[in-house]
Amino acid sequence: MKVSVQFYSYFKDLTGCDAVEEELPEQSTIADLVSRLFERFPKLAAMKNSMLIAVGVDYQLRDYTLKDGDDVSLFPPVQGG
Amino acid sequence: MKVSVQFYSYFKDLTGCDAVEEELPEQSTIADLVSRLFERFPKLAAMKNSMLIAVGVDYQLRDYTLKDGDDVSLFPPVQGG
Amino acid sequence: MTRNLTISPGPIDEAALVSNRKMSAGMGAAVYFSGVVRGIEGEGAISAIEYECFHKMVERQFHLLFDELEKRWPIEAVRLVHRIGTVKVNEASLWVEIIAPHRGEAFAACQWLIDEMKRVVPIWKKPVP
Amino acid sequence: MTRNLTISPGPIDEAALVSNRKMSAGMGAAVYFSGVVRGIEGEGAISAIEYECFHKMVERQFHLLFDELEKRWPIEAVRLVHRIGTVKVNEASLWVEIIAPHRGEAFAACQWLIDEMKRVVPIWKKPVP
Repeated sequence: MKVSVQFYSYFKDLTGCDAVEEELPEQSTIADLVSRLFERFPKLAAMKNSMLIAVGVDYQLRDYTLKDGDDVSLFPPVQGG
Repeated sequence: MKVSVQFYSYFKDLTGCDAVEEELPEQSTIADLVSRLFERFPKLAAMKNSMLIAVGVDYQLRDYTLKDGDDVSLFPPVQGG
Repeated sequence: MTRNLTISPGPIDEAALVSNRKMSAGMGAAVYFSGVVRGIEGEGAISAIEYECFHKMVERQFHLLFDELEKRWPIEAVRLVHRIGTVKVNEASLWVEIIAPHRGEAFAACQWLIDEMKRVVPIWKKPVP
Repeated sequence: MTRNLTISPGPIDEAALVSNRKMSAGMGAAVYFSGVVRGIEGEGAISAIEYECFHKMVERQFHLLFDELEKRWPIEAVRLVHRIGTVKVNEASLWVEIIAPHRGEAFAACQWLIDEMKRVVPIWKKPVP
């Protein structure tokens, strides 16, 4: 299955792009996706512990099972106001 | 000595006036003045425990020694805002 | 800390007050409180509240509170307006502005000032049926 | 509870917003917060902050917070404006209004909303030298 991944804030600088697509086995979780992304973008791995992840417009935990076509967003801690 | 006493809010209704003068012995305290006023205005005595007292523009305690010409104000709990 | 105190029977023009805000470049937070006359007081409906005050003592007590405010928090400016006389339902009787570097101190100072005002500033109200 | 959320690059016209306040006769308190860009960020002087956001998720997350606000306090109305894009020093990036019967709940709700926003609403800032 295929998911699209969007980066925000300085995660775009760390990966050098705004968005990518990833091809994953069925039943993959967010944790699986993140491992794959860390291989592809080593600089992103350093942010492991301060990374927020959403699917669509809702936050999801690492054990969330992805579906084909999901829109995943990765970003650093938020700073509104 | 003579002091002037000003009433505010519903203390004016209880005493039937805005202000009075009181003639007191030298070294009289606010407590002495208040006793005198309670005799003169029995309805005021009921407010004994919820009466604020100022001399000039500052709050003073019952043991404050009055001076000739002092402006004393008596009023109920405040309710601004 | 700059202070601006207005005790007056005129309506409070909140939009004009907000437009006249002054903040230096180190300030990040402005907190405002508008106290508005409610249509119910105690048991029944009312049309207005009549505010009476001991004017000179009101000024004195507010300035004592401002002194304390300045000691407790790094406030750059406080502005406070209190109407006296008749204030109709839905109109503001009190308006407060606190300018501070951060929101924590601005909120704390604003709440403290209003709480203390209700304890010591000689203003009284009488509901108008 | 009525809700009004604006996420926009335009300047926040606080005076106009205050002028458009709507309060029913049972409401006695309006609390406002204006978050203003400071001239110092971290170590150095800055001229502005550039706000980036994940717009659709910002709206979703604010509405989840408004749902929670409504459960916790008897708020009649909340209005919130957050600027995105470049906001110069001394200009407001955030404006919040809470309308409630009494000041206690209005202050509590306003502070809670800002704290939670800074935890979950996907907006990021970048200082502009």
